Amino acid sequence: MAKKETQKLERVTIRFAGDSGDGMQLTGGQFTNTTALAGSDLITLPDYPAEIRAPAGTLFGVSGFQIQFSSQPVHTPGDMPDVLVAMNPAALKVNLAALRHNGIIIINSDAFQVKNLKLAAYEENPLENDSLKGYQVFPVQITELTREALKDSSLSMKEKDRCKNFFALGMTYWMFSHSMETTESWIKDKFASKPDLIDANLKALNAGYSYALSTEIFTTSYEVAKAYKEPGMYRNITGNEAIALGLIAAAHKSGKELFLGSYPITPASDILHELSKHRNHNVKTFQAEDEIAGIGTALGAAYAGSLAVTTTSGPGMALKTEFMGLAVMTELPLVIVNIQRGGPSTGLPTKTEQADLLQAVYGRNGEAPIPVIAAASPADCFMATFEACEIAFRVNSPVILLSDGYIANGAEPWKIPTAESLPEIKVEYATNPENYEPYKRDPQTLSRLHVLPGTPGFEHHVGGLEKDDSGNVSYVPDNHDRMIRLREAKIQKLADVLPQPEIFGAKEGDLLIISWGSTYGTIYTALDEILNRKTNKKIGWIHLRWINPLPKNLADYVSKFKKVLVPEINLGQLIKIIRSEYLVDAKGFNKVRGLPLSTSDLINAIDEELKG
Amino acid sequence: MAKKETQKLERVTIRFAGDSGDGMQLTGGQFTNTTALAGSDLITLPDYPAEIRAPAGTLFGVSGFQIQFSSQPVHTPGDMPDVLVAMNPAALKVNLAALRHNGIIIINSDAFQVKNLKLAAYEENPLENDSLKGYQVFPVQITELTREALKDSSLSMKEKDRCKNFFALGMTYWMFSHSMETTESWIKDKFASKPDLIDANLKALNAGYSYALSTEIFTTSYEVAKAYKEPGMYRNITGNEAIALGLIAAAHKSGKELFLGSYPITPASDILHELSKHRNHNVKTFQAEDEIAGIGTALGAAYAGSLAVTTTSGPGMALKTEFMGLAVMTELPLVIVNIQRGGPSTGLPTKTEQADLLQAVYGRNGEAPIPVIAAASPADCFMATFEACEIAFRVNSPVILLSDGYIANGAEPWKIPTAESLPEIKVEYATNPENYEPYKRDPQTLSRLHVLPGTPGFEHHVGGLEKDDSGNVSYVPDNHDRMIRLREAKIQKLADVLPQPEIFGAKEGDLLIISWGSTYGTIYTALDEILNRKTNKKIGWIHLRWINPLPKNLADYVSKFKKVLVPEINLGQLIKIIRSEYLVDAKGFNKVRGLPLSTSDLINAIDEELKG
Amino acid sequence: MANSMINTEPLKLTKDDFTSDQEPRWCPGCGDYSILAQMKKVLPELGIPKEKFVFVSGIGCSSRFPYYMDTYGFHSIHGRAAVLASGVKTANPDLKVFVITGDGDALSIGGNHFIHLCRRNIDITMVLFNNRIYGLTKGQYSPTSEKGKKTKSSPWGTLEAPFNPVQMAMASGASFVGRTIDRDPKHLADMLKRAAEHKGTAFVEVYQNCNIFNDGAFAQYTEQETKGDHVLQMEEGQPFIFGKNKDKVLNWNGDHFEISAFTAEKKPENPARHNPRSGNAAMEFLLSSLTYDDQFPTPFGVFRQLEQDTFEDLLVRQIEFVKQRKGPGDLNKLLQSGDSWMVE
Amino acid sequence: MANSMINTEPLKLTKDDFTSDQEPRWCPGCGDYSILAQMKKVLPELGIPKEKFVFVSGIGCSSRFPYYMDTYGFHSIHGRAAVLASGVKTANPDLKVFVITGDGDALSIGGNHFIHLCRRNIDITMVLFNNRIYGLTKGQYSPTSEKGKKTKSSPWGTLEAPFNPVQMAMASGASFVGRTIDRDPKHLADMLKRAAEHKGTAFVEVYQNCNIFNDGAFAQYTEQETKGDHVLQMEEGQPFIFGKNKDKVLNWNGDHFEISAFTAEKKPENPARHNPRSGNAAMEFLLSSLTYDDQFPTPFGVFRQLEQDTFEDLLVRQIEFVKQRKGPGDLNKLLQSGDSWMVE
Ligand SMILES: Cc1ncc(C[n+]2csc(CCOP(=O)(O)OP(=O)(O)O)c2C)c(N)n1
Ligand SMILES: Cc1ncc(C[n+]2csc(CCOP(=O)(O)OP(=O)(O)O)c2C)c(N)n1
Ligand code: SF4
Ligand code: SF4
Ligand SMILES: [Mg+2]
Ligand SMILES: [Mg+2]
Repeated sequence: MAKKETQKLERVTIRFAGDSGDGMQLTGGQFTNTTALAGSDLITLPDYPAEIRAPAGTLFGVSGFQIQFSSQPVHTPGDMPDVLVAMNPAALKVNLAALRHNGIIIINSDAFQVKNLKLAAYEENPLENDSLKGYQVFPVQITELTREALKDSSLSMKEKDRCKNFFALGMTYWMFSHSMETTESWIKDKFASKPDLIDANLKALNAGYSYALSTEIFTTSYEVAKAYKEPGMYRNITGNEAIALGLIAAAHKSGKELFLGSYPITPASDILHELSKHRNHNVKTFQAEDEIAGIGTALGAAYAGSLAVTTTSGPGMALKTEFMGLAVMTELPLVIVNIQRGGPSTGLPTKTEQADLLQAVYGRNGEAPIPVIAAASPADCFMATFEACEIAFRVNSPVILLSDGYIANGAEPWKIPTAESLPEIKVEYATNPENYEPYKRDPQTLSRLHVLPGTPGFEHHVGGLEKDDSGNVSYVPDNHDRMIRLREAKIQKLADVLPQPEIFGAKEGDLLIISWGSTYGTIYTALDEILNRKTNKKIGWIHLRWINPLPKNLADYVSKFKKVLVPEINLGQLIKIIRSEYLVDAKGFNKVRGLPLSTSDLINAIDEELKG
Repeated sequence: MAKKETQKLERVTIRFAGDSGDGMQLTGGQFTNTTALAGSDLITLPDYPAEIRAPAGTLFGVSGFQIQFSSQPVHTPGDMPDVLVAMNPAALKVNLAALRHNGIIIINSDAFQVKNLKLAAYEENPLENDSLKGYQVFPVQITELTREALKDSSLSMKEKDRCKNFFALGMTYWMFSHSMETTESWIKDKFASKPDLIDANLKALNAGYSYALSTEIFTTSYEVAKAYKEPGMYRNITGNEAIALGLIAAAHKSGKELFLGSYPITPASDILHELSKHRNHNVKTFQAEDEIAGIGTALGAAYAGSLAVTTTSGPGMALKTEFMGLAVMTELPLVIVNIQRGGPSTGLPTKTEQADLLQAVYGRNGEAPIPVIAAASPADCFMATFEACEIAFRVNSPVILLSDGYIANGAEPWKIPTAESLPEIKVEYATNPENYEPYKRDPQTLSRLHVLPGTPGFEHHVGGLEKDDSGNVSYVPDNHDRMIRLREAKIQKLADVLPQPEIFGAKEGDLLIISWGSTYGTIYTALDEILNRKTNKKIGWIHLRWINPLPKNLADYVSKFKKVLVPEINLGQLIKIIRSEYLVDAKGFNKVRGLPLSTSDLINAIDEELKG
Repeated sequence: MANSMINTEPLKLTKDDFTSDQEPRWCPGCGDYSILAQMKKVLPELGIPKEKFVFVSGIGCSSRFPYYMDTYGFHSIHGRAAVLASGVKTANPDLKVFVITGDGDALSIGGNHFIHLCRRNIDITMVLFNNRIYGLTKGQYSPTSEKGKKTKSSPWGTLEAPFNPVQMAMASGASFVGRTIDRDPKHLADMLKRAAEHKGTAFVEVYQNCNIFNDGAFAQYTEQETKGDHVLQMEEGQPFIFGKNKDKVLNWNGDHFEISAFTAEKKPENPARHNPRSGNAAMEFLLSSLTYDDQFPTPFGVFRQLEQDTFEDLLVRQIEFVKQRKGPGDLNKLLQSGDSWMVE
Repeated sequence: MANSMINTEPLKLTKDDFTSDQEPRWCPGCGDYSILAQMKKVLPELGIPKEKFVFVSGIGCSSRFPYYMDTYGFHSIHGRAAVLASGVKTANPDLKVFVITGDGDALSIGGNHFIHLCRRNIDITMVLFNNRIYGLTKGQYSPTSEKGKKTKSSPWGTLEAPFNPVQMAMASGASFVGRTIDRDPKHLADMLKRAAEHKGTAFVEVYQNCNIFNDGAFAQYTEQETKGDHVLQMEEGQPFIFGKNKDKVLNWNGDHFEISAFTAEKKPENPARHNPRSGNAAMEFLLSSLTYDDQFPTPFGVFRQLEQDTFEDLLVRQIEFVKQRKGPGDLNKLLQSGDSWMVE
């Protein structure tokens, strides 16, 4: 066995790429779990095509999974991978540009035959010319070696070939000094009823590991130390899982049944999938005929007393807007979750974007104010969801929760709260049937007092026509003006009770960055790097959680900086609100590429601002 | 016969009010036509309940029709009527507050019996106490006098009673020195097949006229001189009629068939009704199953080569937003008409409001820019519509036209253009099938080059997924960013060719008023009054026609005034755009009462601004 | 209805208990008044406490109905009552939920929700006020308007064939389907009651006269001269007898319908008999196809009445099943599920 | 189809003329490939110039179809293909318009447009790729999934009864209704052709295997052992013979279906014969109700084929009629209509 060295690294980004059929998402998921259990901090970014199983070998059929892990805090999946695992020529072609200079490429050289090269539009085999100069290339006959390892298996050749991702995974486990235990027990669990498959996959995994260990071509393995984490129980979680758990948690803490009315749509469907498993938590999922029925059944359930939720993505959000107006008018608690994706229209359904913000804030007929909250990271989706539920009940109002494709599918370690540590959610109904007026308001919150159908003595009507306090339809001009202002004031008043965002960095000075949603990680990383440079510029950063209402302290901060920069994955949406509200000549940093912002681009943009 | 005097007036506002069943809309319409033919300038405001025929005598069943006419230009239906015709106690109760001090009230005293008084929640008969002090009250036994006049008619009593609105109308014709001719020939035409009704209605009309002429109680009649109007052919027109005509005119001038996909909704349905009459103009109206199908069929027709239109109001607009995204993405010409009404949700369906502006500009998922134009008055709807069609074809884009309940149902004299005087609308398609690329753009307009299905050699695909120039689906990050920016630039570039709005009044100075849509008349009137006072303040006014894109000259004007005021019938929507765009501390004047702004309120608000 | 709704103490509710303080705002003479009156009469007979009733409606003249009932009421948006009601009933199966809708509300904009409600068999009573016109928006044609009808939006006549709501409900799976008419209050009350008592999606089409925009649309079923020949009252277990003097019978010969005389002297030997509980799709659809067909009388009564599991019962059962399988939901266990690790 | 579409010069189109430069992106083995292949085979036989074909689709795996046809194509949004197509065809009746849709696209989100398209009888050929699953969104149940099915969104089994698309199409008035299957290319081609040749709304349900998320859903109709007993090929004018050895016949006894032996020796005397052109609602619905019923074979072929006026023809005729009545539209006359006056 060749003598090998082990090198310590602080931070690694690795991307697995192959055909949709190559199991790259699974491979990435296993690598992630193992890495998390090894104690690194991490963030992941799956990136898969809109097609289910695009034809093998094609460029559009490439499926990727990227993970950054580190002994230091990690806030993005990494701009440029250090390591690329490419299972075929198309995967190499699509991903090479992203790889950092001198990065490592592990290649399944068996896949580089004429047909695949042609499908990937390679004129020559890149393994045979110098197009990969500047990278550390490790061509491995993964297919052959896997077949060899499984020569005694009774599986068909096709089935054997499906194990090659575990061979590749095994190699990377050696390369990053990972234990195979987690994946081994996962394999045993997953294929419990198919011993053949257990055997084959375990063999492939081990073969990959051993191969890397023994072959001469790999001379170095790497080790990333444990990251410091607050003590506690952790798990890896995607944004969508965190939303599902946040909803169930809020149902428990409010003593309510959870009702989800939803219609499947990428990238929101996983919330429906997750919730539908948990019937034993009294979760009622209702797969509606469309998005309108999704929100409509949820609003009915809200009226009847559930913690009511509807989940969707952009195009579905568009369909829900009429019902949102009714939710505003009837003042019922309802959580509307929009996992944003590339738009407009069908757009780029599997990609990420932040371009539904103005729709969330303004996209309804009439004056129909709705609180809007945005989650910042996969794990943050849990508390953002919980908070959205709290506020919906607090003021009897629909609440929009924005997430996006990136944090929905991306994962990171999450410190699991105990049920007991979560606050109770108070839900109040009118209790005095005497002179009950459904639109009379709590002077504190301006919330109207709801009563659940089924309660004797409170029979009353709600509806979409303008009403007076008693719930009777009213066409009186001044009543309408008053009601419109009350509904708006109710939402704005929330700013009194919502937690104020903290400012990071300088509290006054040269540049204030204002942001929201999933750009959190990129901005954190960019600022970290800039501040590490020991710049003499004073930079502050406020990441908004609630966008409607805006936090009370924002005006003050805005006035204390010379410049304001608003980075967004859209053409400039939050910035419109900021400019209008604070009359500040904020500048935008906008890239709408279906991807998270790149840290280095952002650093450049900040530097540019600081210069000017 | 008592000796009577005739007094000249410059300006009169009269309101007819009665039960929904009393024919007040018809009465008002007749008065309007006669007034118009007499040469006055005028504007009308119908105001009817959401109920079809609310029970007789109730407060919510009151239907009203107001008209202001004058020898001077008229821009609003008048804040405070000078004359109220009240057919029953409920009509009096509902409308009294609006009447100007010392105004005239003509009352059908026969209707003031116990039952009706009770329905109108009068404790005492207002004719019998001094609650009407401060007004000139003319109680007339209209019911009895009508019956008397028709005693020889073979009609049933119920039918006879239905003629009493013509009696009332006859009285007002005498009072304002109007000829009965127009109404007489209308009656003959309308009831052509029912001679009984012709006879009865003519008799009632004449009886009313003679009664007023001969009775002692009316001592004064009034005369309003002809208004100066540019020479030409005129007719009275409501906003909705003007839109229908504008669409047909645009179809003629573009050489296209007109296709309307629409679902009925107040206050937009009349456009559908009007267009469906004109099949001989090759108008294809398609009453769709819902608003989604309304815009969807229209988009299909646009694709196939029609002048395609969809019409609706707020809640229907909400339902169309997903399809608007597809129209943006496929870049097809489509005119979307929103006759705004009181919101949110069902709101106040028969009332007016301007609260759908932000929805029009921002209310879609993803970055989906659409040009937005707003009509300023009933007659202006014609050219605003024509322009919307022109622009839709010019850049192959959906265009949103905003009107509202007030100008949709209100009427004013309209100088009829000749067909020849209207500009041709150019519609271009790609003509070279070689290397045709559906998303290749005209460098001038940035418009893509469409080709109609059925054209040999140009077979291609369009759709909602992001495309590259060739029309193939593209997930390439930079292509998406580029396409998003191109679509936005195409719309913003329109500002180069759209006519710039003129500034009224001062070109720099103390206060700039910026407004849009149906507030035009109120603002005109208010400014007229303020400027007549010979204030030394310098006030300028820009009324926006296109709100997206904003006109190029606005920035410059904004910078030249100390203050900016934005009056709107919402909680402040245009103002958000103005503040964000020009970073100016504009103030809003906002009343959301389901009614046009009141001139006097606006004058106060302007005075307030000028003071501060 | 759910067991918990049946109160063993006789409830002493009367129609006045169901009369709200809102004065109806329909046109004088509108058929809606009759439906309101019969509904108020029927509800006290159901033995359900007043607070459990929820009336959900869309938008239209008919959809104002909930305001006039002193029960819980939700006047929603156009076409969407079925989905709101589905949410209400699924969230709380203990409520007795009605949907009040119009022909435009249910079959035009709300068509999709209508068929999906029927398919799911949620225990909701849906009453369709079919006046074959859009009332509230002042007289456009609806999806049930006869072909060729001239209305505000079809001044030259419509071009579309109408829907047959009863047939749509059956094709989409409603477990109770009936038809009645505003002007026959006894029959109307009977239908409303039977529909309300049915467990599962119960659909009742009520022919309703809009005397303002479509007056007389159903005159042949209400006027003394024509009624006899045009109305076929279907009675369970009975032959299809009709005619002014009950002297005609409709019979199915295995291929098509025939009308023959039915007198004391001359009775057909083995006449077809009505059986709405058979689940016999052929007969149901056949009978329903007699709508809009002037050669034959139009059937009124119950077309179909089948016992089938309701969606919400199945859901509750599934929840119980999963609880038995996995134990009742424990939040801490859930939060900690999946691969987790301890940092110390 | 419109006369103008029939070219008297024989067109020499082949399937290659309809093959676009886009490589299909369906999963290997997907049933969609077969439908694509047969469509390309059928189109050249229709005698319609290539540029007149327009394929409109919604969203779903199936809805990618237009990209793979070298014709005009519009890949629209989920559930709305029917309305876009209605607009296209109404605006230009000279085009030959297809709607390509999935079971979710047509019957879930698009249910309302589907039934209204059928009701209007617009001359559109609608092909429903029914794989009883949501393919593109990775495996949730659809409105045609069998009750109890476990999918990503129903891990404990669905609670809803499925729609029968054929029955929905018939109840809502489609003038041509047929069913076929991906794995029987000859039958598939025949159905596509007959549907395309029909004038009026033609609906074809194609059972389509999704080998990724619902593999084998229609295996009983394709596998050698089961096919014979489960497939009933309806042939116009023929009795309903089926069985591996064509040895069984389905008969309708006036009340219900019966299966009896059918051999050279033993033939039923007067067997029911298939007549899709009779407009006999009973038979159509009866046959369609055999879907999802394991006691009986499932019918394939044409359920209904009726000649009826199309919406767009009636509209064009109405336009001509009004032109005759009022004269062709004169813009000046129109602008000046109503009471007008001259100011000099
Ligand atoms: C989204 C939306 N579209 C359209 C309307 C306008 N609208 C209100 S009621 C109605 C139709 C009413 O007809 P129907 O359902 O038959 O009820 P009816 O008034 O005849 O009882 C329409 C089109 C609306 N309120 N909302
Ligand atoms: C408005 C909207 N809602 C939801 C979706 C997500 N979506 C895309 S395709 C689809 C269902 C696909 O199923 P089906 O119509 O049966 O087609 P298949 O993929 O099975 O061919 C869904 C829910 C969407 N694109 N747009
Ligand atoms: S318009 Fe017709 S349906 Fe509506 S209330 Fe009046 S009569 Fe009844
Ligand atoms: S997911 Fe199913 S339907 Fe979609 S392409 Fe793959 S096999 Fe075909
Ligand atoms: Mg109706
Ligand atoms: Mg499907």
